[in-house]
Amino acid sequence: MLFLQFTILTFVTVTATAVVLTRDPAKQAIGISFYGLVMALMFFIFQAPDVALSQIVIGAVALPLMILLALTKIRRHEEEQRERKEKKSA
Amino acid sequence: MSFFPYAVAAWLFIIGLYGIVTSRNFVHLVICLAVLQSSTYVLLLSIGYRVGGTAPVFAAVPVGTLAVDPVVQALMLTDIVVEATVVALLLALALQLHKHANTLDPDKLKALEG
Amino acid sequence: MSTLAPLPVVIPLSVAAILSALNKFVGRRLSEALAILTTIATGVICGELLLQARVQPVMHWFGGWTPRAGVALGISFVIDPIAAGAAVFTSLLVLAALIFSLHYFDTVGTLFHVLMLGFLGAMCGFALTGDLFNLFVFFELMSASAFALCGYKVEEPESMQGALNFGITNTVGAFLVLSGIGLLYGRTGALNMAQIGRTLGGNLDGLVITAFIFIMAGFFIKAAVFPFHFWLADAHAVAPTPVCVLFSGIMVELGIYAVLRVYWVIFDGPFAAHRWDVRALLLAVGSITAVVGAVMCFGQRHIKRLLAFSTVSHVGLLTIGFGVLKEGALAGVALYVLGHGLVKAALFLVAGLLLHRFSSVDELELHGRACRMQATGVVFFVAALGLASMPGFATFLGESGIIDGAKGIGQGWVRAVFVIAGVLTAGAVLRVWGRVFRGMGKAEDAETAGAKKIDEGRETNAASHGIPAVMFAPAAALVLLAVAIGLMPGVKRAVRTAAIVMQDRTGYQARVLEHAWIPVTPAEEEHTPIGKGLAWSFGTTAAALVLAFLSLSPYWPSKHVLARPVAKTVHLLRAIHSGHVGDYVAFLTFGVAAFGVVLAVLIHLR
Amino acid sequence: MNRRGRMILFLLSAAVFGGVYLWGLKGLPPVGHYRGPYGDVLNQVATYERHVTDIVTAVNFDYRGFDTLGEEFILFMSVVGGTVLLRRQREEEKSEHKDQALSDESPERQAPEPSDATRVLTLGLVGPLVVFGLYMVAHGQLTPGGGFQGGVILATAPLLVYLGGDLKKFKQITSHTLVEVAEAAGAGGYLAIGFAGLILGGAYLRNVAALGRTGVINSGGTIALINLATGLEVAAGFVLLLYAFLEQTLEIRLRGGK
Repeated sequence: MLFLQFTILTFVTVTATAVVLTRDPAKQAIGISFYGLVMALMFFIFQAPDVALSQIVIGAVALPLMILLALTKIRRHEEEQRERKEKKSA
Repeated sequence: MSFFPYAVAAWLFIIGLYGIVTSRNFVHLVICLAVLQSSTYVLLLSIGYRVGGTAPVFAAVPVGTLAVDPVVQALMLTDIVVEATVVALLLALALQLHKHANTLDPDKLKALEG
Repeated sequence: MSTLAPLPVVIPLSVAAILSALNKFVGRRLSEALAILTTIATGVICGELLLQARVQPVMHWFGGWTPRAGVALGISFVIDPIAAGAAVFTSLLVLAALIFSLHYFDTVGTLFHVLMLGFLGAMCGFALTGDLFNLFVFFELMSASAFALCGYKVEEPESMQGALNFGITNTVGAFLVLSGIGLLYGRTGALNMAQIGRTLGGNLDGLVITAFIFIMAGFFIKAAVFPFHFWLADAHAVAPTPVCVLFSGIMVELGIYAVLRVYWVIFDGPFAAHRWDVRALLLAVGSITAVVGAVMCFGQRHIKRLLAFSTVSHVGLLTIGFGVLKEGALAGVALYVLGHGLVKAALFLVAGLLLHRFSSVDELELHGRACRMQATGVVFFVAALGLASMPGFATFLGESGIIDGAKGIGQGWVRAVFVIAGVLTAGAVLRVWGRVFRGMGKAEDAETAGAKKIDEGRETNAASHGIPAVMFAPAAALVLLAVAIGLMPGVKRAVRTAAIVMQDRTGYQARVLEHAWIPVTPAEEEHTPIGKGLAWSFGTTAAALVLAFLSLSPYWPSKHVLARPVAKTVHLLRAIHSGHVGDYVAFLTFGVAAFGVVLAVLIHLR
Repeated sequence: MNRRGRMILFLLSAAVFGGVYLWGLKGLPPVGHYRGPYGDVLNQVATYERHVTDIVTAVNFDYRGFDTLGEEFILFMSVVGGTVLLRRQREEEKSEHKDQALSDESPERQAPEPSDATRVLTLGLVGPLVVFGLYMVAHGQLTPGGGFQGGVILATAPLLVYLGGDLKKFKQITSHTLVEVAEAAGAGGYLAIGFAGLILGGAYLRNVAALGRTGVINSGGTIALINLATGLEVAAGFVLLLYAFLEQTLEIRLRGGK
């Protein structure tokens, strides 16, 4: 049990650091989803099943989904801007 | 193991702050804020933990069994909702910012200087 | 147990839920009427609670979970006069903002009122609760509504950036608070403030100091104390005017209120032997905040931003009042919050009027354009005098309470900070008055002169000639009220008694945990000679007027050799207000670290 | 400040900040040796007093039910806030109208067609998901999970329909007004249960309903009711929140790949 706790905490630390240091938000969205799962696992190991379930549905699903949707919109908008510029120059 | 989880909590707070300070994209920044928030999860979780304790659910085990603290878990549930809502609001703001300023880089926004 | 106590929170929230359900079916007028009626009802209930609380603090245990053997199982509202007063004042300002917005946004929808009511309920809950985690919950509820209200004008990128800066810094603050709560819970196993205070007793160690710093810093972010204040100017510059009224008038002050409450219920025991260390920290931080805010205020031309920096400066003065750690000064803080909130709200409303009429809040652009709005000009002028704490205003009572308290502990020098803040902030506002309402000074080319201006989008219909009474009346009423409170006999004494109740830690604990009540001895009538304070305050007001006129005259030495070092300092100060959220969070981290080092070193030295 | 100055200021401060935080953490009891009274008392008494087996649910919806009420309204206000912030502006609506001319069947208007396999798979998942969500909402006071967790699961069901490519169905399911009313009803229901406690028991949120037998689905008195209200509010709230974001991308999608 102790070993398991130690491992998961180390894993949490590493994942969190990696998520922060990932500069591309699209990759980060995947990262944060994975991080959410790791956190949920940690909650299970530390005897918090209620919290773990919340974390799965929020941290691993709802949040990354919102982020991805926002990013999709942002990317589309960027493309649109670029095309508009090209049209102008053409 | 008696201090390690606390140190993890402190590290998550600081790495989250680092991400916010150095961020060049508001979406990235919001995600870093979520990481920062996870610091409070780890803190609360490790405060309420008990060696050998079960989850505070007495469906399969009788009342009186050593269990971990249920209060911090209730607090964490609230905390998780806060995370989701704050992230949603900030993302919405970032989205609108991008629509009208065409950038998400705090370095490139100069309108609020001085 | 009072059955009225939960109503100030649950009534606004209920109406918010109903309005949101009927969003598509309710017309604008009906939704406005409902919102205003709800706010009035909330205010009346809070007023009744205030009356009851003057006898003894009003209690309510949610779910009926009264404490067992000193262990609180549920959440309590503990309503002492200061808490109830804060809730009454909140309702009043929300009412003013709602009335003002009757003629405001053309896109105003039901959802705006839903957000306003949510904000109202959150602020009331924040003021009334006796549970530390519940305080955090209402802090977040306040934030959730405030972020959206701040970014209401979605078509402006500045709005979005300002709201983002606000949202990010305040969220970091919330997590600081939560971490502090976690530390305290790990130590005491309690979330009820009275119980935490009792369990901690007088033991001071690293955990208590850190928890104090985290919680204080978190609430200071909301209160916009240096170096946590950066978000405030951005948020105010971009938020719709009725929202600014609430941000500056009460939300920021509630940050100070929370620190006060937490200090007197929880931390005064552990820090009892180290009050001087806490004082040193708070007086220093307060003074820096007051001066920085005042200097920045004078350098602005965007009127809403100018008023926002004035708020920063006055929050610094409130921090000084808190830092005195005496009941007289605490009463002073309460009165100052009232006086300042009223005149500042009025000033913002006038700024909103200008925006409504001329689609601009740029001081230079508006040069001489409001000469015909005479009544509005008078309100603006009188409110500016209130900002300088002229005798007759509630701010004066507050100021003298704080300064007398400071003198009582041998720190009379804080008078100088009050004078600087008063002269510069009131001077800046009077300068705006002279230029906009009197056409004084030469007309500068708005495009080329000075700093870059922020474009302010319209908040109203284009065809807006004349000033609707509903927009003017709240501003005038608020200024009159500031004077009325200032001249009301016995108000100082009553507030002083309330301050004694707030500081009475053992009484509070007994009331909450044992349902007992030890009455405090009410404050005695004061016989302090008031002449000197009067002279100082009139002097400050006069100096502000002189400064304003001077700055509008051709003799203003803006390019003079001697002015250069000043200009350089100001330039540096402006440079750190960069609008960059990374900077803000870096300063925030610095602030927490500095608080920690200062307090730890001071405590170790003794 | 430039990038470098900011970095230096932050790194120095963060080092001290970390020191202060660790100094505070050092004062906590070692991990696993929590000694506070609050949780222990509740672990002992909650099952007897409230006839529930999941103590966390009892804390959330009864002992500290007022916190959860605040929490629900944080969500509520964020949904309203998100709707306000992501509302369409006039110019956007205008361009939208222009695009309405494109017929629904126009290929540009459709999302990239998912393969039949994906469609079957995702749509097939909806049923079990809804059942699972409902189960979780209903058993909140007995086993881990509850209104909140179940609510979010329910909220993802309409999203699956969308992923399955059934745009029209998706729009039907998420009839905006209906979901809005549902959300407000959930939040209002919570408040109403609180009022019932105030009127019948003298304390807001007092548990005034029959407690039932421990271990069955309707045990816990108002806990079970609040659980349902929360489930409704959270499910509807997250649908609205996700929809607000989805609409932003849809709007471009509807205009096709220009």
